[in-house]
Amino acid sequence: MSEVVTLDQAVEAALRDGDMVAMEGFTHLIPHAAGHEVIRQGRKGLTLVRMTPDIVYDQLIGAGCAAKVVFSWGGNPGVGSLHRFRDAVQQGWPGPLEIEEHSHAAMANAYDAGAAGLPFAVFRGYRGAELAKVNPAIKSITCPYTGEELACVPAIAADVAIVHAQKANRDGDILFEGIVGVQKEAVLGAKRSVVTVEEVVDSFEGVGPNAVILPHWTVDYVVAVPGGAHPSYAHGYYARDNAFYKMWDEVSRDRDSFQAWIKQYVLEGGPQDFARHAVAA
Amino acid sequence: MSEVVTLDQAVEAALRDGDMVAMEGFTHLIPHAAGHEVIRQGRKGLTLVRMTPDIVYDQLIGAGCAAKVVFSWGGNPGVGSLHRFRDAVQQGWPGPLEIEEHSHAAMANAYDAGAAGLPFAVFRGYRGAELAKVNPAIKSITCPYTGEELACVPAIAADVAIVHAQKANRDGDILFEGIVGVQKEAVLGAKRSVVTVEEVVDSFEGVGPNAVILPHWTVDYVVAVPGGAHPSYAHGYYARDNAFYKMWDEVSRDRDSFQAWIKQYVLEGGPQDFARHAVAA
Amino acid sequence: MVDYTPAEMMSVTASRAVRKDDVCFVGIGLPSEACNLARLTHAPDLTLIYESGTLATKPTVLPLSIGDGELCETALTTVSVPEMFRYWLQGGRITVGFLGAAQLDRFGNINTTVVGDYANPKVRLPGGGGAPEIATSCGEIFIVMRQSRRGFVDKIDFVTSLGHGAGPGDRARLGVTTKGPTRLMTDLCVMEPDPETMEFTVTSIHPGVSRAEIEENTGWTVRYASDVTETPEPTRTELDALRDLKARTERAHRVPGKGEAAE
Amino acid sequence: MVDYTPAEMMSVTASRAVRKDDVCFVGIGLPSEACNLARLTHAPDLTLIYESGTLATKPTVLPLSIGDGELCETALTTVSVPEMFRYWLQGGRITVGFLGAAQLDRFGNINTTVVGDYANPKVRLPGGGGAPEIATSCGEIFIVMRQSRRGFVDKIDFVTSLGHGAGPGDRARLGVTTKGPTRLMTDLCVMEPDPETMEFTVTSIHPGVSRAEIEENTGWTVRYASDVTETPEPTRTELDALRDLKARTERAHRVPGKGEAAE
Repeated sequence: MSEVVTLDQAVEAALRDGDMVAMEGFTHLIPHAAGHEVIRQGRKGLTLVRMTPDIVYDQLIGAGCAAKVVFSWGGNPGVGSLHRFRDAVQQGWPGPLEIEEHSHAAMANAYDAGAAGLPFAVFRGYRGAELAKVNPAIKSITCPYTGEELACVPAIAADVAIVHAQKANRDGDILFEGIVGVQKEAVLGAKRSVVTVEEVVDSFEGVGPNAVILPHWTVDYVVAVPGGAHPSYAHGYYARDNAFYKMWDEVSRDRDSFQAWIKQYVLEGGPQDFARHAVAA
Repeated sequence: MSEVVTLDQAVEAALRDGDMVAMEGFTHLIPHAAGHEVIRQGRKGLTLVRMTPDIVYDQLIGAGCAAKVVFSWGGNPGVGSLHRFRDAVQQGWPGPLEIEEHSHAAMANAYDAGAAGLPFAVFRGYRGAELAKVNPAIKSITCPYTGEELACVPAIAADVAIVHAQKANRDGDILFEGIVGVQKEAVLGAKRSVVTVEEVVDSFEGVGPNAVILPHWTVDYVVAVPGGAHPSYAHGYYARDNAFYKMWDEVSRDRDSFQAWIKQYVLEGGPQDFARHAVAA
Repeated sequence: MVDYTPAEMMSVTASRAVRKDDVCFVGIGLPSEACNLARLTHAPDLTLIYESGTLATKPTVLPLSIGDGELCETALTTVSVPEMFRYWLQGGRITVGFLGAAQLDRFGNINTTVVGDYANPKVRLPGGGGAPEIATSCGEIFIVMRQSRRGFVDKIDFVTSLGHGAGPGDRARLGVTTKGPTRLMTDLCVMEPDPETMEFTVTSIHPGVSRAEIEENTGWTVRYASDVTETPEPTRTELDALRDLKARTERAHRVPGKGEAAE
Repeated sequence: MVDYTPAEMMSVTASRAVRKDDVCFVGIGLPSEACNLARLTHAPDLTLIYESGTLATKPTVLPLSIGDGELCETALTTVSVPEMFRYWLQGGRITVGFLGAAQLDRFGNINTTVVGDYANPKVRLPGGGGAPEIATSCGEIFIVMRQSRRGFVDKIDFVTSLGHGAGPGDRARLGVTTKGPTRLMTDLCVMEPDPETMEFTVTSIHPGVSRAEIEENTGWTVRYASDVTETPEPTRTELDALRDLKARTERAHRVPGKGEAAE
């Protein structure tokens, strides 16, 4: 049953040190404001799950929140590498970071299985690919009808899912529009969930065909954080801030400039700072 | 690549004696006009697949088109039994009818696996249920991570899928709205497909949130048959003809009255007869 | 005191079993009637789900089929049938599943498949549909069914859907973690599984119904709880809501001039 | 004769490889440029699919990320990411997958995971993303990549995505029924697998490029087909379309006054 609270209350109630957390968003609707709140609360030892960890996970890793990352593509889209992620993997700064690496197909199937309440997913994958040799979580199974050998992967059932959506209504039902990614699966598969939204509305009138609606009884905490996906985008609200992604490449390259940025914009900031990004581009 | 043809051409090109055919529709958008065309063409030995075989499968069975039915619930919804189906199973009239029976969960998963190009589906099902003892297609598999034993079912990959939708555009893309059932999965899983539609339009403007769109390159034949789902319904076009479902109980109870009905309304009819049902109720 | 029929007593009693926060997987017929009555009386925010994919639907009339347009038009959202069975039912999102039966045994095992032998049936019934997995995936199961010797049998011909199996521990042994049938509501009484034996036991008898009447209509030896109560009568509000709902439904499904001239 | 850069020659050559009925799974960068150029020139009805879920999209500018809003706004429809990988990619609906690489070997095997040892990498790259299954599920694979010794190596450090393995028959032995890499388009030449050895073989050299230049930029012994042709130069129409597309893209992605004052 969804409860409408403030962002700090929601993150505090939902997320504990050592949890597995999925902050999802496939380029679109990435929950940046909520990620910053996790940094402010100083959570430690998190297992960060996401198909495409980008800036917000780079920030969480550099800020020392993460013990492990489960992922399938880790980069700054259209720009290059994630310097904090790379520094953690290559140099162990600010601490050692374990990685569990999959393909997109594997993770998409693993989220699907999590939402479906299954312990694992079967897919046709990894043929001739070396990841299956270095990731012990990748196993295989034989089709009982055809004898075909297929890949399998454990379901993703995170302790907490944190996602951003366009709208909630007064009941706490959630509306996602546009590129919907794996957010539905991440929320349905998780034990607890926090959803930040652009706005709370009376009704979902005028919804287009690319929509996902989650009923309020599938969500634990709902928080209105206008602009909360910035520098990612919210379809129908504001565009992707491509310049920010390029700027991040500079800021994050160096440990000191990264830490100065986190201090100024995250530790001394708050969810209200995102509101100024919530303007149509 | 979808080709726009007449109904008799489409059915003749797509469907052969002995084929496995899925004419899907979960109460909504059941392809009655296309089913009648199959009867007129005198197809024999078909394996009819459908979660909820109702009147149109009763007609195909009574007309002698079917050798086997794969299903999970066979009845006249809200009315009672399917008399032709029952007569075939219990008395072997007009010929023996093999049945392969599943649960809805199994068939829904089997369609999903078919669309996903997998040979089988895994689900948590049939626990304590006797169907698993009488249907050899139901097997089990052990989760390689948790050791949990789960049910499995072969994927449904029919030779032909026949479905009805609201709209096609000039390119042959297909739009379904409302209760979308398993039609997307039936078409994507099948080798060939025939789609009848209420109308061909220039654009899909104004589509609501419960929509499924299939690109033209996933469909083989598109035919405009207004009213082609009657007595089932087409959301936004016409309502379910509940009186017809009740009337069918009478007509189909007796072999002679059934045959007279088939002669009058199917053998001596055609797809154009459905047009008068294509009026908003 | 108000006048009511045994069928109304059954529906009202079934509707009361539903809690206001429940998420119900609803079948056509009696379950749909009971759940919608609950929504129109004490549980306005009740979530109703029909297996055709309609989530949180609020029909103004009872659907004739599981996929009536009304269900979709009044739903919060509609999902595909595979998603319904995978994410919502198997995903453990449903608190109460409502089932009916052709045959029922004292452990709440259900037959909706065949009367007689499976390979050579005396009567071929419609089959399980969603029931085999509803019976095991929902938090608990409510059964609503008219009481008769034909339906309440000592041994069902085919186990379509698991109840409590042959008794205590059987669900757990099959790897099933949900409660199974917790309540059976008929036109004569309410039965609940005895916590020791898991056999249905009469816990409440509808006003004016005798123990003999229950026994005449049950194919197994009827057991009674130590503290059998009388089921509270329907209130005026409940009866009005039920009768209005049924009258609205009747009017909506009578489409004059259609269907007779059959295609 | 028109003036053009090697990069333009590469994009135009890659765009020509696409047939008008293809259904392409498109990655960001060079593949996206080539596919959209094809759509703007000889293949207007080409179907482009991006792994973010956008089906049959017709962006007016090139996306910076795989999930730009433009892709969704101009798509026939958008599906969830699990559906994209399950029904569309694994379901065998894609005729051509476009891939790039950090490291590539002569059999078209691709590394986008690490330079150095996996457990102790010299350079940690972004990883495989969709590529491992794109490489095996699409009807065939086109690779587009700038030619260099750093990228075209004798032995890749990690096999992220299967090409032709160690040679003929390897895909089949792994149960893979699709064709794999059939064409490699660089800024210097076009290579195709030799039908006997499955090694990339130069089949066409871009105008003005020498064999020595190709060899200097390739980390394996370069082989040539018996009938190497000269790649046709870009036409005026192709170059105009490409330059317009890039200019439009440049303008669209320069959002003045944003991003500098970072959150």
